[in-house]
Amino acid sequence: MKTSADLFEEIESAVVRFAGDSGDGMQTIGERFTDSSAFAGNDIATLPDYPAEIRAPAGTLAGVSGFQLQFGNRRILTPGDQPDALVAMNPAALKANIADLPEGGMLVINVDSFKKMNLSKAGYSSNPLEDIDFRKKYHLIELDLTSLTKEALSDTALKPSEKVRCKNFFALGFMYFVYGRPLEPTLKFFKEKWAKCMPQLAEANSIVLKAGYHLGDTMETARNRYQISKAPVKSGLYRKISGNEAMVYGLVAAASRAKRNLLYAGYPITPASPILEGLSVLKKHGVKTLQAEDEISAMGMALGASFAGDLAVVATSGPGMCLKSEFIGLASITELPVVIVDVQRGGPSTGLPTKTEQSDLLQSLYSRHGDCPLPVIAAHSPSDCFDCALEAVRLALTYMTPVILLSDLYIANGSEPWKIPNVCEIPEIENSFADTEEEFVVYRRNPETLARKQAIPGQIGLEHRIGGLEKDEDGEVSYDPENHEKMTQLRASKINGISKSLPSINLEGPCHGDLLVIGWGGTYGAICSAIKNMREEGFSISSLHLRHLNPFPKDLEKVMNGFDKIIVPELNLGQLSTVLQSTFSKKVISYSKIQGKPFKVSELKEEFLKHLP
Amino acid sequence: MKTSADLFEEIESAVVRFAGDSGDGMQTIGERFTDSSAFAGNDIATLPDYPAEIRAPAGTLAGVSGFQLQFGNRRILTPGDQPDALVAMNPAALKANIADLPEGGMLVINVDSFKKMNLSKAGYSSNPLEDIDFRKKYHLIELDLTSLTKEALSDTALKPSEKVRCKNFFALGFMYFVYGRPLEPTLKFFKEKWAKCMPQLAEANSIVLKAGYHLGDTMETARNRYQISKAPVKSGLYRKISGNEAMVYGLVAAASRAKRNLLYAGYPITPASPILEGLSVLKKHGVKTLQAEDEISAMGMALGASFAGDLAVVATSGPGMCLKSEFIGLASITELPVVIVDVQRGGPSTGLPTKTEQSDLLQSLYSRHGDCPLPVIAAHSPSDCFDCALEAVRLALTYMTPVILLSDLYIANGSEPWKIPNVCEIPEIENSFADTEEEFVVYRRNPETLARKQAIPGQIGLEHRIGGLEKDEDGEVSYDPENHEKMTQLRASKINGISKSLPSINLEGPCHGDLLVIGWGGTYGAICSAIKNMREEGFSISSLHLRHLNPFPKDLEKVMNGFDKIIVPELNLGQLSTVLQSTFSKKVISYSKIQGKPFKVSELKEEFLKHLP
Amino acid sequence: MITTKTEESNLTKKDFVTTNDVRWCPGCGDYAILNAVQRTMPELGIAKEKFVIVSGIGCSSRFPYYMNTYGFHTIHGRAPAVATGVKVANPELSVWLITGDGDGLSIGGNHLLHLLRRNLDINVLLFNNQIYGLTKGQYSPTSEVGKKTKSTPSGSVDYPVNPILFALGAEATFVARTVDSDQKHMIETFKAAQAHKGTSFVEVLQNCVIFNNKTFDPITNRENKVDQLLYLQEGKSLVFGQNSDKGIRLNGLDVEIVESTKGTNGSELLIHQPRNSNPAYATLLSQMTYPNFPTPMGIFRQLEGKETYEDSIVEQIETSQKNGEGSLQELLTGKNSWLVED
Amino acid sequence: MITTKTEESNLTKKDFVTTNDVRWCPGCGDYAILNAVQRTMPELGIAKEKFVIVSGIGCSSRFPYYMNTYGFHTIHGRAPAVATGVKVANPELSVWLITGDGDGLSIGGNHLLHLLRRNLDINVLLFNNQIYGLTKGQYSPTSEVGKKTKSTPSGSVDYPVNPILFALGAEATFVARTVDSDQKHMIETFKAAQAHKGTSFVEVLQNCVIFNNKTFDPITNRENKVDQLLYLQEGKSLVFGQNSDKGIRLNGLDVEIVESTKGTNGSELLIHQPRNSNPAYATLLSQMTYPNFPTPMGIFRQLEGKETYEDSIVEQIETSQKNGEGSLQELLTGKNSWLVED
Ligand SMILES: Cc1ncc(C[n+]2csc(CCOP(=O)(O)OP(=O)(O)O)c2C)c(N)n1
Ligand SMILES: Cc1ncc(C[n+]2csc(CCOP(=O)(O)OP(=O)(O)O)c2C)c(N)n1
Ligand code: SF4
Ligand code: SF4
Ligand SMILES: [Mg+2]
Ligand SMILES: [Mg+2]
Repeated sequence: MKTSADLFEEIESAVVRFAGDSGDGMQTIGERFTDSSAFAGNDIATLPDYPAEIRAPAGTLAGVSGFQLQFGNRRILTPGDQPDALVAMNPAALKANIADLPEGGMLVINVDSFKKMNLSKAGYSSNPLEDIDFRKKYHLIELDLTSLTKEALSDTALKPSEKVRCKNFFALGFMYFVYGRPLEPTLKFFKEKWAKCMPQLAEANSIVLKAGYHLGDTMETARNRYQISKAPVKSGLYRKISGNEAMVYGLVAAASRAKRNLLYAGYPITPASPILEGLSVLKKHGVKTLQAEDEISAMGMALGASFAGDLAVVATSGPGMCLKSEFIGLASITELPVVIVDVQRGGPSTGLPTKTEQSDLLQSLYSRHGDCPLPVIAAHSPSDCFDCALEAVRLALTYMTPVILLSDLYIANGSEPWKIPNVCEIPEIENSFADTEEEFVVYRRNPETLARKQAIPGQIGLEHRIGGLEKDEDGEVSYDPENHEKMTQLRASKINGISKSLPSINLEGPCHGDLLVIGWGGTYGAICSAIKNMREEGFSISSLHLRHLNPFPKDLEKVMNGFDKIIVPELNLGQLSTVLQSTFSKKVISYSKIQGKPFKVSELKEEFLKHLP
Repeated sequence: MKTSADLFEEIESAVVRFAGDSGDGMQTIGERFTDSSAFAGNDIATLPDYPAEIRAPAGTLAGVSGFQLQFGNRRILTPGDQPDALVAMNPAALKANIADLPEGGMLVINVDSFKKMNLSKAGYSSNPLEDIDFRKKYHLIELDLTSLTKEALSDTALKPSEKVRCKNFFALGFMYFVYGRPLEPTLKFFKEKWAKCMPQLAEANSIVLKAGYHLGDTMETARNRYQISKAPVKSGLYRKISGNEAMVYGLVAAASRAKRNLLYAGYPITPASPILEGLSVLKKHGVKTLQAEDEISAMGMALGASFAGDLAVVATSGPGMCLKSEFIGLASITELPVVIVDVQRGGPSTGLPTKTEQSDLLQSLYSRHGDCPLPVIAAHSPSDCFDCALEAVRLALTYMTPVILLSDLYIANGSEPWKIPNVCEIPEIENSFADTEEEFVVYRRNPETLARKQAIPGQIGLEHRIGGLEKDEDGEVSYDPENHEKMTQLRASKINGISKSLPSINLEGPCHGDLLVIGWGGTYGAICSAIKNMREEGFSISSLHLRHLNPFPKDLEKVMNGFDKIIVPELNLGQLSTVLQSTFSKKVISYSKIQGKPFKVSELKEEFLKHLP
Repeated sequence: MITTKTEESNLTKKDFVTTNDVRWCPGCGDYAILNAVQRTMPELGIAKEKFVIVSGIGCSSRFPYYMNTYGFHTIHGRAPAVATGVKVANPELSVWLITGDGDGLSIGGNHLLHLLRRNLDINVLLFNNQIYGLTKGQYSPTSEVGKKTKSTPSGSVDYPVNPILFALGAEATFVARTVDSDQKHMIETFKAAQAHKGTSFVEVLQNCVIFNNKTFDPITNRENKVDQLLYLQEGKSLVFGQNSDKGIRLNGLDVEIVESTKGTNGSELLIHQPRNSNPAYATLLSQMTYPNFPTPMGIFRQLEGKETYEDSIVEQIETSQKNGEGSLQELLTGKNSWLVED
Repeated sequence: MITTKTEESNLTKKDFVTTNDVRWCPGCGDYAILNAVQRTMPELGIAKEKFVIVSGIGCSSRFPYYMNTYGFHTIHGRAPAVATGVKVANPELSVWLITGDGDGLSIGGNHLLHLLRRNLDINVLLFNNQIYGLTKGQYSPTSEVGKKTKSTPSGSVDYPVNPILFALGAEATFVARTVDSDQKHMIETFKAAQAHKGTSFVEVLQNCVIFNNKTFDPITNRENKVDQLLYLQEGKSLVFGQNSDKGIRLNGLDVEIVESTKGTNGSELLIHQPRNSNPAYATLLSQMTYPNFPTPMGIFRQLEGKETYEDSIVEQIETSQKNGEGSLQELLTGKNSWLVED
C-alpha cells in the first residue's frame, strides 16, 4: 500500500460543494472547511445557498441546503462556476445538484439515505446509484455515513439520535483528507463552541471528524488527494470575513473615526438581519441597537438619532426599502446624515428571499416622490463592505445627506480572507458641526461641499426647527416659488458635487480597446476573473467596477469613450444600463441574468466573446 | 352720461385674478366667475392657488389665497401668463400679486382694508395707494367694499359680521359688469346652495352681487368694459369640469363599461382628497368608498377588492405613493388589476403641498424593489382626466396589472369646459376572467396580451392561491432559477407589449423640423399655446404630448428622429428627459421649472427660441 | 358577483387539503393548527368556494398555500387591509386572516387595530409563538422582557404586548385564546369565531420547535395544565385545578385566587360573562398570566349586535339606491351644463 | 454629547415663543394649548436647550415651528419613531411629541402603540379634535359613528377609537386627559406628564373651529361642564355636579351614577386610584362617556417604577463596559486570524 502522501496531486484551486437537508448542518461544515482552508493559507470565496423555509420537510427538494467554496493558491474571486467535488447527503441533495457536477467530478454520497422513501421524496423513480452509466460518469465514493458515525461513537454516551446528527462532521473529515486540510481549526472550534456547555458533544464531533479523516487514509477509493499551496498574498494579519460581518465592523470603525456614537435601528429581514444581530453583541463598543416595529419606524428612529447627533444607520432588504422611502425623502430635505444599507435579494415583492439579485438600483435612485437625489454606492465583495461602510459614512457626514449603500445576498453571506486593517491607519471622518461661537443659520452651506451645518439638541443657543416643508436658508417654511427652485437645485448640486471628491477610475486593462465591461456590486469577482482570462487569451477587453452609482466618478464618460463597445452585465433586467444611458445618452449593451444566482465566469466569457471582433 | 353699452370693447380673451385672505372666499368667486363665463359660451382655464394652512393669520402674506382664470372666444389652453385685471381684497393680496400685473392693468382694490395694521402685516411701511407713481402705473379702481356691502344690506336682518362676509360677491358683481358676464348662473347657485337652509343668505348675496354690478354701471372710473364673444366650439352639451371631477366621472364610467363594481380606498391628502370626496357621494351609482387608516392600507384594501373581483382604485399624492410601493410590487407579481392615481404636488417630502409639480415620474416608474415594470400614463388637462381614467382601467383589466395614472395639482384643481360624452359611445372594457368550463391555470397567459386570467373567490372549482413569492405557471411557489428568469421576462414583456395597443403619435406640426418639443401632463396647454404662436410666426417647431410614459408609443423613436433637436419642458429637474435618454440613448435638452407653478407661455417661447436656428 | 353554491354538506377535511408539500419544520405547532382549521371548515355549512384565507408574511402566514381554498399570501403586516378589501367587495365570503405575533402585532399592529374597531365579519387567527420564526429567531413584541435571542443577546428590554388586552383596547367584539396542543378546543373556538358576526380575534398559542421551543410548556404540558389553564365557560364560575378545586374571585378591582372552592360553594367566585359590554371584566381576565395566575383559555369577550363595517356600507348604498340606481349619463351631465348649437 | 446647562431658573414663557407667525385659524384650540405648553416649560426646571419637540403632520403638528426650542416636524404618523431615536440617542433631553387624532391614531397608531409599550420617557400630547383639520375636514378615527364629513356624506360607519382605552391596551404607564379650554388643568397635567418617568400619554380635547366647531361643547361649555366633567383626584372619590352632589360607584363590574352623594357620605363611591396596577380600574373610567356619564378629566393611570426603554439600553451598555470599552482593533482582529509572513 502506498502512503497517502505519495498520492498528492498539486493543483491550483478547487471547488467543493456540500449539499444536504436543511437540518443536516451543511452551512456549518461549509464554514469549517472555509476556515480550515484559510488557515492553510489559501485564498477562498464562498457561496452559501439555502431555502426560504426554516426547515422544509426532510428529504424534499425544497429542503436542500448547500454550501460551495473555492480555494486556491492564487487570488480566488468567485466560489467557482461548478464543483470539482460534490458531497450529497441524501437523494434530494443529489438531484438538486448533480447537473452542476462535470463528468469525472468527485461525488461523495451518503448511501444509507438512498432508501426508497427518500428516493421517492426526491422524485427519483429508481436509485441512480444502481445506474451503471451514472456510476461511470463520476468519481463516485459511497460512504455509509450513518453507520460509520455510529460506529465511531460507539464508546460515547450520546443518544443514538444525537450520534447520527454528527454525521456531517464525518463527511467533513473525509473531505479534509482528500484536500489535505488541517484539522486544528475545526477541533478548536468544537472546543470553543461546546466545551463548556456540552463537552460530550465537543468530544463526539472531534472523534467523528478524525474518523472521517482516517477513513480517507485507509480507503481504497479515495485515491485522489490534492495539495494546494498557499496563496501569494501580502504579508500581514488575516481573517475570514463575510459581507455582513464586514458591514458591521465597517460601521463601528466609521463611528469611531467620526467620533460619534453608533445607533442602529433595524427590523429583521433576510438577508440583512445578521447586521442587526452582529451589532447587537457590540454593546462593549457602545453600539445601541434598536429592533423597531417595522422598517418605517427603524428609519424614523435613525433620523431622530441623527438629529440628536448619533451616527445613525439602518439596514434592510427590498421590501423594507419600499417602506423607508417616505422617511428618506424627509432625511433628504432636512439634510440629515444617515446610512441606509440595502442587502438586495430576489424581487419583486417577496420574490426569492434567499437568493441574490442586484435589482434595487433604480429603486435606490428614484424611490422618493419629488426631485430627491442622493448618493448611492455599492460594495463589490464581502470585505469591500468594510470599505464601503466607511465611504458611506464619509459621504453622509461630509455632505449631510442620507446615503444608500447597496450590498447583496451573495456578498453578505459569502466570505473571503481579509487583511485586517490597522485602526490608526483608517482616516478620520469629519463632521459638519455648527460652531457655538458663530451665528447658526440652519441651511447656510459650506461653499465647498454645499453641506449645511448640524447643531445638536442640548447645545445652548442653537435651538432650531427642521421639517419636511420647503424652507429658506433660515429654516423658515417658505412657499416662495424662486426659493423652492433654488433649494431643489442646491440639494441636487450638493449631491452631484460629490463626484469632485472621488478618486479616478481604476481600469482593469488598458484605457482603449474593443470592449469595456462595466460592472457594479457582487459581480466583481466573476467579471474580473473573466477579464483576466480573456486578456491572457489576447482579447482587447477591459473592465471597470463602479463603487459610486450616484454620482458617477467624474472621469467615467471619458473612460467609456475609449472603447468601441460597452457591455454591462447585471443580475437584473438592465438597471445600471438604464442609468448609464440616461446619464450619457450613449448606447450600452445590457447582459442580464435573473436566476437568483451569481454569474459564472464561463457565462460571462461566452457573452463577452459575442461582442468582440 | 354715455350708456355703458357704448363703452364695450371687443376683445379675444382676458385674464382675471382674484386675491384675498384665505377666509375671504376668493375660490368661491373665482368658481362663480368661471361658471358665468362658461355659461356665456367662452372657453376657459382656471388656476386656483391657496396656502397650505387652512386659515393662516388674517392679513398676512402667508394667508393669501388666489384664483386666476382666462376666458376667451378662442381655444383657451392655460389660465394665462399674467392677469389683465387683479382684484386685491387686502394689502397682503396686493403685495403678493402686484408683481404679476402688467403696467396699465386693471387693479381693483378694497380700500377699507388698507389700514395701518393690515399694511404692516403685509409688510408695507407706507400705503402704496398714496404713492403717485403706483397710482399712475395701473388702471386703479378703489372700492370701499365693506361699507358698500353693508349699505346694500342695510334692510336685511343679517348680523353686521355676516354682512361684511358677503363683500366678495360685491367685488364679483363689479367684475361681472366690467366683463359683461351674466348674473343668472350665480343667482341660481345662491338658490341651490342656501335657499333651503339659509334663505337669508341666498337673498343677501343676491342683493350684494347685483349692487356690485350696478355700481359698475354708475361709476365713472369703470370706463373700460369688455365684450368677449362665444368660443367657436363643436356643438353639443357642455359643462365645466375640474381634473378631480373628471377623474371621478372617468372611474365611474370605466367601472360601468367594464361591468365591475367600483371600490375606491383612500386616505385624505392634498390635492387628491376631492377624488375620495367626489366618489363618496356616488353611492347611488354603487360606488364603495373606504377611508383607510393610511395609504398602505388603502392600497391593500384595493388589492383585496381586486382579488375579489371589484374594479379597485386608489388615489393619493407623493407621500402616499411612497407608502404604496411595497403593495404595488405585490400587485405586479400577483398580476392583479388596480388603478393608482397620483395627483402630484411639490416635493420632496412634505414639500409644497398646495403647489403643483411633475416630479413623481421617476418614482412611478421605479419605486419598487426588484424588476417591477408597470404602465404609467399621465393626464394633460382637467377633462383629459376622464379619458385617462378610462385608459388606465382598460390597461389594468386587459393586461392584469397595476397601472399608475399621473395627474397634478394644477389640472386637478383647474377647470375647463367639457363636451359631455354620450355614455353609449364610450367603448366597453374587456375583462380577462377565467372560464369555469376550462381548466384554470393561474398564470397561464393570453398569447396576445400575455395577461393571465382572473378567477374570483366564490366561483366553484377555481380555488387557487396567489402571493408575493416567485411562482411557476401553476401558481406554485418556485425557487427554480430558470423559472424566475422566465417569469421576470414575461412580466416585463407583458408591459412592453402594451405599446402594440397604442395609437400612433399625434404631432402638433409637421413631422420634420428644427425643434421637437416633447411634453407630458399638465404642461399641455402652455406648450400647445407656445407652439401655435411660434408656428404662426413661422418657426419650424412641432410638439407632441405623451400620455403613455411606460411603455412609450411604438413610433416615438421614429418621430424623434425627424427633428434636429428635441427639448423636454418639465416642472421638475428633468425626469422625462432622463427616461427618454435611457430609452433611446439619444440626447434631449431638458428645460426645468421647479417653482410650484405652471409654465408661462412666454417662458416657453423664450426658451424654445434659444434652440432654434 | 359570480357565486353559486356547491353542496356544502358533503365537505370533509380532505377537501381542504392541497397537494402541496407542507414546508414547516417537523414538529412545528402550525401543523396542528392547520389540521384544526381543516377539520373546522367542513363543519361550518359554508360552501368551499366561499372561503378566502388571507395572510401576511411569516412561517404562520404560509398557511393559505396549504389550504385548498381561495388564498392570498400578501406582504408583511398588511393582511388586515387586504382582508378588508375582500370582505367589503363581497360580504358573502367567509374571510379568514392568518397572522403571526410579528406580522400582526409588530409591523401590522395598526391595521389589526383598525380592522378590530371597524368590526368587519372576519376571523383573525394570530399564531403567537413569541418569536420571529421565518427570519430565524429574533424576539417579537410578545416575547417576555429579558428574552435572549439573536437580536437581543443581552435580553430584550421592551415590555411585551398582551394580545388580548390589545384587542380589548381596540374594542374588538370577539376575543378568544386557544392553544395548538388542544385540537378539540381549537375547533370549538374557531367555530365560535365563525359564528360571531363581527371581527373575531383568536390568539393561538403556538410552539416554534426551532427558535422558541416549549415556551408554553409551563402552562400546557401534561403535568401543569390542570393548574395552569383555566377554561372559560359562559355563565360558569372561574375554576381550575384538579377537581376544579381552585377559583378566581374579585378583590376590589383586582382578581385573586381562592385556594379551595369547596366551602364557598362557588358563590363568591367570578362568573364568566363574555357578553359584559364593559371591557373592564375582560381586562381583568387578560391580566391573569403565568406564573401568578392560571392562563384563561376560551372566549374572553363576545358582544353581538354591533353592525359590521361591510353591512353598513352595503346598507348606505342600498338606501341611496332604493329609488333606483343612478344614471351615468345624468351624472356626467350634471346640473350646470349648457348647449352649444351650430 | 455636547450639553451645557443654561440658567434654567430665569426662563419665562417669552423664551419659548418664536418670532414666526402662528398660522392656525383664528379661534383654533391649538393656540390655547400652545400657550399652556409655553407656560409649562419654564416651570419645569429644565434648561431650554434640552427640550426637543417632535411632531407628525397635521394642523396640530405645526406646533414645533412655534416653539423656540429644538424641533422636528416630521412626516405623517411617524413622530413616535423619530422621538424614540432622539430619546435613545440622548436620554437627557426632554422630548415632547405632538400629534393629532389622525396623525397619532389613524396612520400612526402602530408607532404610538409601540412607543407606549416600550415606555420611553417621552411626553405625548394628542390633540383630539375628532377631525382631519389640515386636509380640510374628513372624519377621523375618533369621530363618532354617523359623522357627516366631506368623505362621509352619508355618515361614517366605523366605530371610533377611544384614545384612553387604546393607551391602556398598550399598557401605557401614564394616561391622562385635559381640554384646550382649561389653561390651569392643561398646565397641571403637562407638569404631571413631565414628572412621570416613562411615556406619558395625554389626550387634549381640542376645538377645530373650522371643520368640527363645538364638538366638545356639550361637555365643556360653561353651563354643562359642572355636570359633564369629572375631575379626577387621586385618593378622592369620583364626584361631580354642582356642589359635588353626584358620584360614581361600582355596580358589579360596571359603573353607575349615584344621584346624591349626601346621604352616602361618599363611602360607597369609587375612590380614584390611578396607581392601581390592574388596568381594569382605568378601563372602567375610559367607558364613562357623554351623554351617559360625565367625562373624566385628569390622570387615569400612573404607574411608576417601570424602567424606561432608554435606561435599559444604556444600562446594558454600561454593564458590558464595566471593565472598559471594547477595543476596535481587537474587534476587527477577531479570534481566528492568521499571520501571513513574507
Ligand atoms: C417589509 C418586511 N419586513 C421584514 C420582513 C421579514 N420577515 C418575514 S416574516 C417576519 C416575522 C415573522 O414573525 P411572525 O409574524 O411572528 O411569524 P412566524 O414566522 O413566527 O410564524 C419578518 C420580520 C418582510 N418579509 N417584509
Ligand atoms: C403620508 C401622508 N398621508 C396623508 C397626508 C395628508 N394629511 C396631512 S395632515 C392629515 C391628517 C390631519 O389630521 P390630524 O392628525 O387629526 O391633525 P389636525 O389637522 O386635525 O390637527 C393628513 C391626512 C400626509 N401629509 N402624508
Ligand atoms: S421556525 Fe418555528 S414557527 Fe417556523 S416553521 Fe419552524 S418551528 Fe414553525
Ligand atoms: S382647520 Fe381646525 S384644527 Fe386646523 S388650524 Fe383651523 S381650526 Fe385649528
Ligand atoms: Mg412568531
Ligand atoms: Mg385632528
